[in-house]
Amino acid sequence: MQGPVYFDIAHMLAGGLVLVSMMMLYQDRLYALLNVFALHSLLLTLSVAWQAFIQGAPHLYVTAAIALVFKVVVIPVALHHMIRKLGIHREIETVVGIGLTMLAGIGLVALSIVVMLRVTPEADPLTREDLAFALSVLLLGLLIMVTRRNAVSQVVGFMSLENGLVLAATGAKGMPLVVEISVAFSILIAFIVIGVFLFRIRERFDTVDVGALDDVRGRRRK
Amino acid sequence: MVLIRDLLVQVVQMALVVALAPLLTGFVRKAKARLLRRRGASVIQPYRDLSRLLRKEAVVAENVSWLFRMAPYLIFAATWVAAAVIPTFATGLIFSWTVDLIAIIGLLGSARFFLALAGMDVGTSFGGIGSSREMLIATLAEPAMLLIIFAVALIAGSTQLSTIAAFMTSPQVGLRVSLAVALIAIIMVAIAENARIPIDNPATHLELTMVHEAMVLEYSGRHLAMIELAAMLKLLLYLSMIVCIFVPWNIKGPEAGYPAYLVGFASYVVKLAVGGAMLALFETATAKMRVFRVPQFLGAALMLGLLATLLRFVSRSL
Amino acid sequence: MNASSLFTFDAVAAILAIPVVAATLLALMPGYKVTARVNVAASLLTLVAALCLFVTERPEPGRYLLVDDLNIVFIVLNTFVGFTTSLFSASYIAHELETGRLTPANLRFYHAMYQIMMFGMNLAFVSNNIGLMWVAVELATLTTVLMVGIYRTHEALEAAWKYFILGSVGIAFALFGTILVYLAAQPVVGEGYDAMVWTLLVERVADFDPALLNVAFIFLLLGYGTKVGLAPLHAWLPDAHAEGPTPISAVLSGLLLNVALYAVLRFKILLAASPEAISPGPLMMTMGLASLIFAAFMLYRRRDIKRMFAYSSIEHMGIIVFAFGLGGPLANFAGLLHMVMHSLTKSAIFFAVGHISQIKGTQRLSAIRGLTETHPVLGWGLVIGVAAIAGLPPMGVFMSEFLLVSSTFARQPLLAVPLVFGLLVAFGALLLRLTGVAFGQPRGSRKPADASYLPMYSHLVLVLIAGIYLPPPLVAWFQHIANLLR
Amino acid sequence: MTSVLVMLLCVAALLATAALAVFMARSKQATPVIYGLSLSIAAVAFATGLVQLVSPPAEVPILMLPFSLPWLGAHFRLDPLAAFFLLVVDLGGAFASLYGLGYGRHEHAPHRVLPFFPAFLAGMNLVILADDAFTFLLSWEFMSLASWALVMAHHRDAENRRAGYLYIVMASFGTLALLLAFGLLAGPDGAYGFAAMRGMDHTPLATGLVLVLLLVGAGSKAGLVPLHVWLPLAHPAAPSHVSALMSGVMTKVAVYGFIRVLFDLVGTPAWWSGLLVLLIGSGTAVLGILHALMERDLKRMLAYSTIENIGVVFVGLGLALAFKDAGMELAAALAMTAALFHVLNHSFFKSLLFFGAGAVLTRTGERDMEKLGGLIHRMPVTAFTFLVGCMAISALPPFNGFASEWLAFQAILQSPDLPQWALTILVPAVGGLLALSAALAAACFVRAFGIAFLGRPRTDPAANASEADRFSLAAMSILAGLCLLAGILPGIVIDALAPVTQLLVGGRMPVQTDMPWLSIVPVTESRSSYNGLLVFLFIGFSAWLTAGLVHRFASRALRRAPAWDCGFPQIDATMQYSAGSFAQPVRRVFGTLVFRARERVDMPPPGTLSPARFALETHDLVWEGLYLPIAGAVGYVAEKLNYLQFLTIRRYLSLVFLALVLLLLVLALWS
Repeated sequence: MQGPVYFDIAHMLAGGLVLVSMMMLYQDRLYALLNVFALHSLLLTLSVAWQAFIQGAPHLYVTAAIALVFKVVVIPVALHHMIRKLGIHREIETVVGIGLTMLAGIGLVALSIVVMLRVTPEADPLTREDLAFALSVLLLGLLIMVTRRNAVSQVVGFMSLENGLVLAATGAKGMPLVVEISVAFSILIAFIVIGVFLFRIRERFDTVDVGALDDVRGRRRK
Repeated sequence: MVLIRDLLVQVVQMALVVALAPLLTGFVRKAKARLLRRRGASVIQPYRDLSRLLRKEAVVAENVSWLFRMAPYLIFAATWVAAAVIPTFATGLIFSWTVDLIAIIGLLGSARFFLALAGMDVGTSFGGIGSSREMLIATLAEPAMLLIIFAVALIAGSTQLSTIAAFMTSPQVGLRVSLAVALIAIIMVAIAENARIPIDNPATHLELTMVHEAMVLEYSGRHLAMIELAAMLKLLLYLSMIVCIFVPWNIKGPEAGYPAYLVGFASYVVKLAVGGAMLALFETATAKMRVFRVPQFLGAALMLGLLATLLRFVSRSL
Repeated sequence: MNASSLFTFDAVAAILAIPVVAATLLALMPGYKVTARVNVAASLLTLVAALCLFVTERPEPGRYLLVDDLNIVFIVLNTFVGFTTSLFSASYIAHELETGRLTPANLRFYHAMYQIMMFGMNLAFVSNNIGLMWVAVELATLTTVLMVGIYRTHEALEAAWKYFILGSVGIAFALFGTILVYLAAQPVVGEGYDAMVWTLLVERVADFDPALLNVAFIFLLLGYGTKVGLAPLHAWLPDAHAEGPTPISAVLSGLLLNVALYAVLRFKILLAASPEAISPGPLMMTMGLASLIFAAFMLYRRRDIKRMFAYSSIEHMGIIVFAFGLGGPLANFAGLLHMVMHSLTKSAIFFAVGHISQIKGTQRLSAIRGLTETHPVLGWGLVIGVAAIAGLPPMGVFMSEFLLVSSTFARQPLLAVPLVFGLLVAFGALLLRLTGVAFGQPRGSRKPADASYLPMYSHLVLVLIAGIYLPPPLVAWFQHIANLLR
Repeated sequence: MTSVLVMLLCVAALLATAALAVFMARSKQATPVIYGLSLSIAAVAFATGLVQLVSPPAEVPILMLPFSLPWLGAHFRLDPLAAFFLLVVDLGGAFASLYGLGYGRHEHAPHRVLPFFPAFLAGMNLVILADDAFTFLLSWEFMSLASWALVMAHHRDAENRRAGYLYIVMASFGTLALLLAFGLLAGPDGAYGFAAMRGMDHTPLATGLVLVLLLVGAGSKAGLVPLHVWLPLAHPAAPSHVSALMSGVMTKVAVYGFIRVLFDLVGTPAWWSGLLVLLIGSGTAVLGILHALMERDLKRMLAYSTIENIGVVFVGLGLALAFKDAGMELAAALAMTAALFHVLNHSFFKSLLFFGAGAVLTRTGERDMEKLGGLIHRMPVTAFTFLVGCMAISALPPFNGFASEWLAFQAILQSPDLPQWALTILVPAVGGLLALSAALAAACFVRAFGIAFLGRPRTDPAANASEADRFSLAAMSILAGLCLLAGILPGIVIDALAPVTQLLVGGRMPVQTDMPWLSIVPVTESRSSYNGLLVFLFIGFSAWLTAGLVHRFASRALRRAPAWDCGFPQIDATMQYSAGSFAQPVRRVFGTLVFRARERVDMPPPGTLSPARFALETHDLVWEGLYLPIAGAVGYVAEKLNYLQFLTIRRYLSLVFLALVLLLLVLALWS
């Protein structure tokens, strides 16, 4: 099932993911960020589902379903809840200005395209495009993590990074199920443990701002 | 037969240096006195002093150890051995190969070592000040002397005085700048080593200006006699050394025979007299310098010695 | 299939099964004394099973599991240090219970996690599937995260949190790299599991897309390198070592770093076999040297004894990665030897440090003085250990450093300068702290140590012997691996 | 083969003794047992070395053991060079053990000395036996480690800890330099056996580098300026018999390493290497002895004097290099003999002097000269032997120090035939520096002996001291005898050194034992000769004769009276000339330049009652100009990098992120 239309749709979806990643970079409100992240995950779900369809790999639908349930619904809702309950500041403190971050993001996208397109000149274009976009999403996720001071947004950054991984994994044809499960598994564990830690940290400091935690460390030299 | 003759010459030499040393000192004192328009004591006054000292009871400080009492004899012996192998009237002394020029400096160093220790044995400030300054002078004079020896030995190809003397009389030497420089340097060193003006004043007893006299301040009687005799020997030794290296004429070889030795002896005495007179003249004409000018004086000698080793290249073609 | 090969298969299975069974048991069993003993017994059994690998025929590499020369070294080392650490842990944990830093409930969790971690590490070593290896490494990492945070002090939680966040990013990178390798292999080897089987990959790697492999290696190096503790990815390591229980510090330094290193090595072999891909050497050498020099300087300002030795681990990992990056039979040999020696020595040091900090009730360097006087056995053990880790003979680290420096000098003379510089700077720092800790007017508690010296001194004796005499079979074997590594 | 085996058995026995000492260190019998064992083993090893040197077998004995580097094995070899140095090491070891039998009883922490002492000896023996780079470096570093432990024996003193730290770091630095040198010599194939290195041709660049690395590696252990700073701290920190070993013997092992590599393995280095070694050697000699003159700590003064003597040895080695390069085998043999002879001599008198200092230390508890004095009355034998050592080290005839320095001067006089102008001009200047250092040494040891042993006691401990124990006295007396013997019969030593020079420079000095009257003749008798025996006999005879004559015929009366006080009755012993005041003239002459010494005198105006004050400020320029900046730089970098320990997680992530982007960029730009 390899036609130009199929390819275009996959291309659109993957490109959309990058676009939404850029949108996440733009957000300076927590709720908006969570909403955009839900959109990001939704796009991922679609993309995975489309891959499942064109590759004829039904097990990918499972992955898509996991993404849909956890990342589109459960996690954003939970985080919404948490923000309200903990009374976290709704604004996101950024390290550098939004504009500069966006510029860096564009640079990263360019970089990943340069790296990936040169990598696979004779490979299947679908794989190639997917990889370039996946790398972009991954790098943008990391960028969010390093340019946001707020713990929730860092968690969101990390999850968008994972989305990039899933995109890459599903783009790889015939990748055994073990990978998908492990991706889901790792997200699950990541979330649980992050939750546990957030809980503990909240218990002590009434905040999940990692920066505050680190400030304590910074003053205590050893 | 040859051995007996050589031994005889050696014994004569040993006796000669001891016998002549006080005379030389007496002569220098006399000459200085005359230059100052004093009558001065007789030239044999040092003999009288020595014999009087020898017969007197020795008084030593309460605190001193055996080292203080043994030092005079050791100092005298070391100086004597050194003086005994310097060709005065004859080269090829039977024991001359026992020590070469460097070893002579070493022997004088040993003597100085004991002298300085003896000065410190008393446990007063005077001994210490003398020893300290003596060692300072030695630290500069010894390298200067070594450099002079290098300059001479590099030209003569030997550190053996007999060989040097023979070489210096040979036609291949010629006039050399480096030797002239070395001569000046060795005179400066000799003045310093013998505690003469302008480095030290052998006649002073003002504590703060003393070097040699401060060390021997506590000596008396026979000990002082030995020290004095050693000092006189040292003066003779340096004069003989200068004579042997720079004006070695009429120092006879081993085969020369007794009449020639007499000629050699006569010319040696004349050379000593001239040297002594020049020393007296020089001492009369200069004033003693401050202790801390001494390093400059000796530093100059050191530099001259080094210059002499360098300049030997210049005149080699001559 | 004859009997012996069946037996061999059992050995591999045993290595994996014993920890799992033990973990289950330990999670259920109450009582400190029994659990500690079960822990030791399980570790000993695993060690015996690992040793069986030597005597029996090896199984054919399968889709999931593999036993070859390279990983036997790692497995045996792993199970051995795992065993001695469990011994040490028994006496250490007893004291922690007494002082109330740990509760019995904690302890059940601790012991179970210990065995799961051993399982994860063993699985990482024997897996022939790069996906499985990834899973195993992550399992081991996550269990250690939990153990680092076990004291629940806020420093411990901070350390665990830092470890977790940085580790997760590393996990992501490693996974991405794994996916890329699969993608490179898939057109050649075929879709599905085969494209993840390491032995198949190595055979066909020449046909893979080299550029894809390059990107993959960068991600793998950074991903697994985070766990190796290479600068600038090291940040979790010092805190995790300093704040967790000391047996875990010993395991982290002595074993977990090796697991990650093993993963890097596997991919290095893969890349080196591809003629057109970038050579992984320069990258590894750069990161190795950076870690070495960076950690060497960081040693100077340390005030916490465990954190200092954690930095020393970074330094040594830098040396090892540099050695493997340099490549060639001599440097690879040196790297292998150094890795083994470092594991043994560093865990011995942590054994000593564990007892010392329990006696003194603090990990502050300035509070510990004159150990050789108050606790001669521990103090001199620490002296020997630090001397060994600093590369003083006749200990084994000296031999590997000798080989490494001289072969570097012969092949890349200019690189020898920063290498020697880093070694010297680190040496200065280690000895400075050692002088303070082991000598001088004693400070702090003088109560006698209630310690088991066997684990520490057994390591030190091994290191000492290795410094003077390496048995020829071992050498031949190491050389074989060194050639394998290229 | 058998001799190597015997030596290795000795080493094994020493190691076993060390192990034994670990277990019995706290028992009362430990001291006599351990030192007794060390003494007997060292004696056996010494005998083996002597036999090897005096009658070297036709084939150089070698032995290979399957230890150390697996594919190389541990190679051992006992050629004349090794035999000579083994002799030095084991003789020193035997005397130190003998001394330790008595001295060790005063040790308050014997368990920190006993295990390491035999291990240290074993290490030094192994270095010399080693015939491959790995075994060599292993033993070398083991030697450092053992001696470090000994330096740390009295660890409660912060000074000692600092000394030990500096020592071990410098030692490790030196070892790394040597390691690099061997790496160069071994070539890309890693031929670490010395036999293989001998056969290889090395490029001039490589040999030049090897020389520099060697000067750093062996030189730092030997104490060459400017790598000497650890030495005067570490050597005195150890117990005195260990100080003697470190100063008298271990520095010789470093010299051995230098000779072994440069003369044996490298082959023919460039001519400028001789020049370099000469300059460093003479500078070291002068600077070392100037430091010694300024020092008031007796043991530290001795350590500084070790630096001077090492300088002298290196001058000899530099000359040998220059002559060897010019193809002047005889002159090279002369210079090499001078260097090796001085090595032997220094091991005698430096051990002797450290033993003396140790005896003083145990009996008075003082190392500070300013608190001693008058010990010649309380410790006559120690004083006498110390005096012998002082004379020997000051290069005064008829003792051994003079004999070797005399040979060095004779070698300098061979310089006109050198082809390089730079050398012919510079060598006499180096000779001048050598003479300067000898003269300064005399001043230094007059000061040391005069202040510590002569005069009146300055403190109560000095006044109440007692003579040292019989073991210490035996060790010191024998060494004093050896100093004299080697001084009056140098010909025997020179002949024994002939196989060594033959091996190293391809020539030897004329046979000395055939010379009439046992004098020594470097080249020909007409050029120069020296007869220590006759000098000794002459001086002894004439002193005896004069004294006898004077006492017989003149006067023998003696009276004791108070010393002349210049009309100012001396109140106490502190008004004697002190060590500081003794050094003051020299300090004023040399110190202003070398130490930037500044004196400040505050003289109150007449009539005021406030005391006059004297302040002295000196700087160790090497320390301040080289070491402090390095330490400062390391501290600065460490401080700056230390911020990385306290970053937030986000910043750490940024580092990871940057690393990733950087690597991807590299990849993007690479192909």
